[in-house]
Amino acid sequence: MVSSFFSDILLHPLGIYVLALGAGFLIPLFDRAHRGSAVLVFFAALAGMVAIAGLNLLAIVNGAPSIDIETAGIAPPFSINLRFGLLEGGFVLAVNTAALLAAWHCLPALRQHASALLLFLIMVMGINGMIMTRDLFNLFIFIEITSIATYALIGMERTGSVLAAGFKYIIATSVATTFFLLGTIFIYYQVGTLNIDDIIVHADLIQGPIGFIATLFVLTSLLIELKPYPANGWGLDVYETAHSGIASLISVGVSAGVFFAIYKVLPLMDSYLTSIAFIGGATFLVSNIIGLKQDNARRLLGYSSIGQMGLLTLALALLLQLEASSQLVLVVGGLFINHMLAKAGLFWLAGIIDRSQLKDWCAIAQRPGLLLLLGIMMAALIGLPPFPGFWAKWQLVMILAEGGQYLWIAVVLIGSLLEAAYLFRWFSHARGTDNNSMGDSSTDEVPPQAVVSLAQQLPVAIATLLLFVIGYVMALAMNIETPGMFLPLLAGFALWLIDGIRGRLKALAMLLVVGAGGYWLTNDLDGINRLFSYLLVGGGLLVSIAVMYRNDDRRGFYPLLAVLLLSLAVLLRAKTSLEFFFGWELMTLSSYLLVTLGRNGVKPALNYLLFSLASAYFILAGFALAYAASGSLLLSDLGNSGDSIGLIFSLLAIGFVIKMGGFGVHIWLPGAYAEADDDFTALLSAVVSKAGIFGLVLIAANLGVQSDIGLDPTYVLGWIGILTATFGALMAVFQEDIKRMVAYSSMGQLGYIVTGIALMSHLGWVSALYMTVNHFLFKGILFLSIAGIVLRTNERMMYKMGGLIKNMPFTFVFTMIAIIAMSGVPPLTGFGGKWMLFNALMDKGWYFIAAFAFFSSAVAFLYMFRLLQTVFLGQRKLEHAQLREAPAILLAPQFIMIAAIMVISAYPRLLLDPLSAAIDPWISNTLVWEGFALQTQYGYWNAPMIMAVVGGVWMVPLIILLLVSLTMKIQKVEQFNIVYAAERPHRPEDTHFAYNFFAHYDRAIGFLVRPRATAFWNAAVEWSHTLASSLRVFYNGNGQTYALFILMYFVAMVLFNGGLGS
Amino acid sequence: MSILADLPISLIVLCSGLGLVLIGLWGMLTQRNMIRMIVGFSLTDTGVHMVMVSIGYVTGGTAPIINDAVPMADAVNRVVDPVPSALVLTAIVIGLGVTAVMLSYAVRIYKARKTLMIDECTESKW
Amino acid sequence: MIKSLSTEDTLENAGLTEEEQQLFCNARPKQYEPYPIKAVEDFANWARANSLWILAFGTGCGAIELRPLMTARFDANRFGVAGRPTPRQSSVFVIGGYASVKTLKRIIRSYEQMQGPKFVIALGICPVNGGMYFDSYNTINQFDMYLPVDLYITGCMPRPEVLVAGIVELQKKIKQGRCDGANRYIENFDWYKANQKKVIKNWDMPDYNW
Amino acid sequence: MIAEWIGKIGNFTLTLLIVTAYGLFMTAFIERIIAKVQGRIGIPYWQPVINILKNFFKRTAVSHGYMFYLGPVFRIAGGIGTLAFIPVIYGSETFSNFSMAGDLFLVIYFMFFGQLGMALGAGESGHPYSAIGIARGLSQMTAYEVPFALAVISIVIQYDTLSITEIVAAQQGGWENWTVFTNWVATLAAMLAFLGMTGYSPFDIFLAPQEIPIGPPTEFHSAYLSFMSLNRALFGATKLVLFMNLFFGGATGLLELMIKTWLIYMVAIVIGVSFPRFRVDQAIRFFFKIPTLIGIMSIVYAQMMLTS
Repeated sequence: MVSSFFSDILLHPLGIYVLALGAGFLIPLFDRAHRGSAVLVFFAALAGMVAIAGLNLLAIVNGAPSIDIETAGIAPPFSINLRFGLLEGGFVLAVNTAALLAAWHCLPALRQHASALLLFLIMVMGINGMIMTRDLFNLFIFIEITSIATYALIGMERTGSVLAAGFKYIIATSVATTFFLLGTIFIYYQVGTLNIDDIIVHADLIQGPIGFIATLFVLTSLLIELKPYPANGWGLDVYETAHSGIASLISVGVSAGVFFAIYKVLPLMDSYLTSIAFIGGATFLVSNIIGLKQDNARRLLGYSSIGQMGLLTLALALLLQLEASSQLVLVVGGLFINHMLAKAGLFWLAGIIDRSQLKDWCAIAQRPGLLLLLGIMMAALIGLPPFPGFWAKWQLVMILAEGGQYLWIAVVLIGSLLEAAYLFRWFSHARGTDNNSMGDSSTDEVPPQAVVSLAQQLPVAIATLLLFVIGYVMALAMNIETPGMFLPLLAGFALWLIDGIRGRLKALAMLLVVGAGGYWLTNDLDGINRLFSYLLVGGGLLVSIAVMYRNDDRRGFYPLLAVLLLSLAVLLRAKTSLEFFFGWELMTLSSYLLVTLGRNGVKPALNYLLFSLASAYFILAGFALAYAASGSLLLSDLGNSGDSIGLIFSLLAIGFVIKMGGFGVHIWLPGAYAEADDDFTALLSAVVSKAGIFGLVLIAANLGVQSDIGLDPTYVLGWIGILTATFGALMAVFQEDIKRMVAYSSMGQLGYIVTGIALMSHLGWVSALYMTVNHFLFKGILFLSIAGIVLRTNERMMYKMGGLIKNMPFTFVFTMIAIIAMSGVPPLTGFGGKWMLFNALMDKGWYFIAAFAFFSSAVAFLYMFRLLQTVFLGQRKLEHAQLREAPAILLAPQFIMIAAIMVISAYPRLLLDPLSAAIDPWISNTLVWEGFALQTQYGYWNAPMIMAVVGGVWMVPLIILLLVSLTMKIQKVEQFNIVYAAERPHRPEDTHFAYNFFAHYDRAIGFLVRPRATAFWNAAVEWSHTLASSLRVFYNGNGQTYALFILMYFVAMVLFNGGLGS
Repeated sequence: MSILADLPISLIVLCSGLGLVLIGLWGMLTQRNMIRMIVGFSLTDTGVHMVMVSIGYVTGGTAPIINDAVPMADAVNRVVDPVPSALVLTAIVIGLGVTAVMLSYAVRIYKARKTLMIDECTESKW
Repeated sequence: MIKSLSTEDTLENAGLTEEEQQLFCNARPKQYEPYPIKAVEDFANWARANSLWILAFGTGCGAIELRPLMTARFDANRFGVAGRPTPRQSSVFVIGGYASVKTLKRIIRSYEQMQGPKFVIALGICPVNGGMYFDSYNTINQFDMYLPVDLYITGCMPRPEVLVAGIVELQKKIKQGRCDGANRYIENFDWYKANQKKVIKNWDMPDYNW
Repeated sequence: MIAEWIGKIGNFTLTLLIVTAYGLFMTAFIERIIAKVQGRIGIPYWQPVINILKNFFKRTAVSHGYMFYLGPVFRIAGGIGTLAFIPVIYGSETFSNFSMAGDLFLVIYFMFFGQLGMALGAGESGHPYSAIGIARGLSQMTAYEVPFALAVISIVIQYDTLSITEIVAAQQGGWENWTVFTNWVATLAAMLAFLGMTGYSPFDIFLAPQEIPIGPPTEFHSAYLSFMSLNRALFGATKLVLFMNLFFGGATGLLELMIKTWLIYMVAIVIGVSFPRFRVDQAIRFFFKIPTLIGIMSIVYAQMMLTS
């Protein structure tokens, strides 16, 4: 009896209204007695609303039929009815949950007035009604109820700007609802009913100009409530000025209601789907462009909100148009939940941190918890894994590709990229642009930090948690391999929990976790994936040993590093393009955050993130096309893509090449490499860059070979690779900053690998993989050496160093060996790679590429020598006289890698045989061995013999010199004992030739490397800002103008859809 | 006179209602003073109400009371549609509410910044 | 390591600041013995005599007489004579006439940077007794007070022919193993240093320029 | 196996001695020719040997550190190694050296070995002039490598092999088979690059004896300098042998070798005594203009030959 009372009466969806209205009556009563008790009633009512929605939704998910609520005891269409189905339930639950959290957030403001509590309940109830009602006029009522409550709540704060914004809001929405009413009544005139289901059944009665006007009025006024560009200035003003809790509820709650209303009436609007999609797309794109120029945090959120609603509208219209309504829950639902939690969370954060200008957000630079929340919200908003938006966007793009809507894919991806640009620019401000992680941050001026209590953070934290949970659920729905794919996040979370312990212990824990996790993830791989797992996971661990050279706190570093390394393992493990993309994005996000931890890493990290995201979106587009063409998500099915294979290859290759810092899109690379923490740079260059190579090999193998070799884009790719190599080397020559120089060098060396892969021949691939291993070894050594140097000298400019060979002999020897291995001088490993590449190039007939390869490896000598000369040789600075050798923990991984270089140099077959075997499934082996000699069509290479001969010809003169030395008195002299034109040197600084080392080279061909790419991208930023300025001229702040826009919007809709004549 | 007489009353109401809507919109768009804009809104609102009423009116129809005078079978043709009238009642209430909120905003704005000119309330923009 | 004391192995380098002391070698130069086998020493001397690399450092007006040596008319190349721009690789230092105090400092520095065996030819009358600059305030009169001289070619100025003759004479002397100026310098190092420092007021360099 | 290696090492030592001696002789010979041009008699033929001996007989030396000490070792190891990978006389087992270890590509890359080691040694001397000289030398190197690489690619296209022995074999049977006649474009490009490679005027600024006293080796002396002089002779001769093999039909006997290499060397000498020198940036730009263009043409030419 009791239980049936509960389930039938109290827990009936109608209970939501009962609770809201009942509490509405009770609150003033209780308020008389005590404000606190009114608040209690308020929360009880909200919680009840959440509970009712949740329990009913649960029942429906478990198979119960959807609940129809009939009023006045008469069946529809003669009475108003409400429906609580799956979609409605989901929306209602989401909105009520958000409302509950928002209420918690703005409680301090709400409890000023009892009426505010009441209005809040009414507003939520109105939104619930908008979602549930099936009656058109009732919809109008609920819209107005919500609106009036909203107006009142906006006016809760009585400053001039809030009131002005509120007044504009009222004017705009009341004009819109007026038209809604007109449309409703016209529909009634034609159909004779107000019940939406009934109208849909009799949709054929809606005809002629009146029918046209009626549907258009209803649709347009609802669309306007969603604030489409350009008729949305009024919404922005409210987002900017109203209390953050109310703004968040307008953004996620009211919009959700209106959005659902549109969804309900859409069956009437089949002919307008294109217009709706266009409006949604344009709003999404334009809002995000304008957002680029916005520097007020709250207004920025407004743009983002509007953009997200545009995206939702776009997705809805397109899905219906493509008849993929079965995916609505996943795509639109996913996007909606994502937007709701993330956007509301951001509004709340904006509220509690209360800094209007973006640049003032450095107030949370020293608050890792808040930064984490902010970052998660932003990551979720732009659709990074594992949040719901990621899955929804993926699915949306896949469906669009299947439907051939390439233009819309472009709109979605470009819009997302723009959104990422401004959101993470904001994050950069919050991160603080020049943080000093070297441990002496106490001396820096720290801006006053925001004071935020845990209670204030609670709603945001809950939203974050929900994002994760829902993301995980969606992952399950997408048939992702769990928990394997989520292992990086779990590991990161576990390490984050112990982030308070000492530095080295944390590092050790990280190594253990990554080792175990990496082994678990990769031990059952085979073929080329296994090979890369040794390199990425094993190599990553090896280089990561060096992180223990620092014992300071490094908050967040180790968890993120674990996420990064394990996401690489996930990448290797991926069977489907979705899993691959998941791993890829996870890698992007974690490496971005790691770069921001560097000394001045925040700004370059933003560049890095944007280019990485652009790369990811190219990859996504490529995968989508492949899915559309082959109907399969399996990576091994990429090749079954028929005619579009060239396009797919190009898109994917562009993506991977961006990630590897290809020529022209390399500008993110030096900054990110240079400003990241020194040990992390080693990982970035030696390990993370290999992910791009893995991707390239993957697509080359699956796309290039299965369908005929000789794919045209590969030739272009070959040229891109070699130009990258050449210009990377040239730019490295002119750098003064040691890390930037080696970063450019890294870019150049990767260029050879790209060319090797592009060759699409066995030898080409073997050379590419061989160079990949080699690149890992020498770049790992180089960057770790540099880490040691920077640690000791606290300096990155090469001309401020010099003569360090005396203090750091081991580092010097390691660096020298690494450089010889890089340069391609026999007998070390570099030669083998160059030799095979050159042979493969000649074999393929790419002669001019071969010439470029030759030239760039010659240019590489310039910077390699410069590195050794200006840092280790020449004159040592006085202040460096007492420096010690780099710590042993930094040298240990280098030593292991040196040993590997030596072994591979002498017996390259140890490496070449497995490489060749890994390639075998795609291209059969063409390596011919004669004893230790490798034979190709052109030449031969006997590495052990070369090693022996070089060793011999080096030893003999050495022995002779030693013998001759016995007959001489050799005096070991100091650094100033040089011939100096009969004068004596005075300062090491002016005796050390290091600054602008290749000035003459610059004079000769420096014009080739003037920063054109940088200038281009800077100009691109300029253009987009100019575009943003011209696009936002509509927002002049005048409410009347806004009203005019709304009217004109109606007119435009009429004209656009064929005018009254249709 | 005769033309007017020939016109069904509902059409006259409809036309004047639409006219009121337009006048109201014109007022909202051209009058800088908020109070005048609110008046414009009121006119629009009233216009819409008139349109609604006119939609349901059947010329020569009787009150929608089903009794002996109007048999059930005949009702559709002879009675005035009661639904729009009912809707108008609700709409008027809502319109009243909105107008009230608008006016209170106007009062508050005047208190906050001593002006009622809408073009002086443009500090949030771009 | 205490570097400031002048001992059997080290020099005081008093003219340098403490910071600069670390930048210059402070070892005391050592004499070298002839090769233990006479034949080797003779052969070595023959090679030294036939490969005279002259430091291209024109120290006075006599430098002008060095230039014609390489021309077609005199062609000192025939005798294995060549110019060398760096003292490290040179074996002969031709003091071209008068040596002002200012130049003397550079001469000493360059001489000490040459590797032994090394030879000094003093050209003209000025290195002998000051010549026409005998009473100049800034010119030294007797060059071998400051550096050991292996061969004098006097005159004012000696013509290139004489210079060629002097080179041949030097070769003879080297072949006989009688050119031990470098060793004499080390042997009487403290005396030479004292003389040098007596005239050179702004020393500002290590005691021995390695 | 061991006997085979001992035999090889013995043969190579012989080759090494002959080539070094020839290189030294050539140095003196060229000096004498220059002297003749200037109306002098010039140095005796054995003068380079005496110079080297003299430097070995120096009794004192200074050392700036272990890399400084090893620099000359690297330098001469580079020279010897380069020679070791080049077959000197066609068809002769004795003079084939260790050319079975690697091909033309190995030789070209191994040339850098000595330069790099030497550069490091000079760098540790701490003398700014050394660094300046190396910076200039390396820059110039990148420039002349371009026409050279293009020419090499051209002849690899032409002969379809990277093996020097096979390239020489393909040129046997009469002077009309020499690359200089079958692929004169590539030869022209390579010879222009050769001017830069030899480091004679007009491309000798990185040694610049007056401005930066002789560049990289400023601080080297005594036995170090002997090693470097030896290498200069040896390496110069090795490069000549390489060019002879690639472009002038190789040699079947020592006499032919000497005549051909002498003639090739004369090209550099004649141009060297006739022209003043370029600044480094001028030299770089020079190589990137006409010689590179000729190099590109040589590839096109080789491809046309191949197809016709």
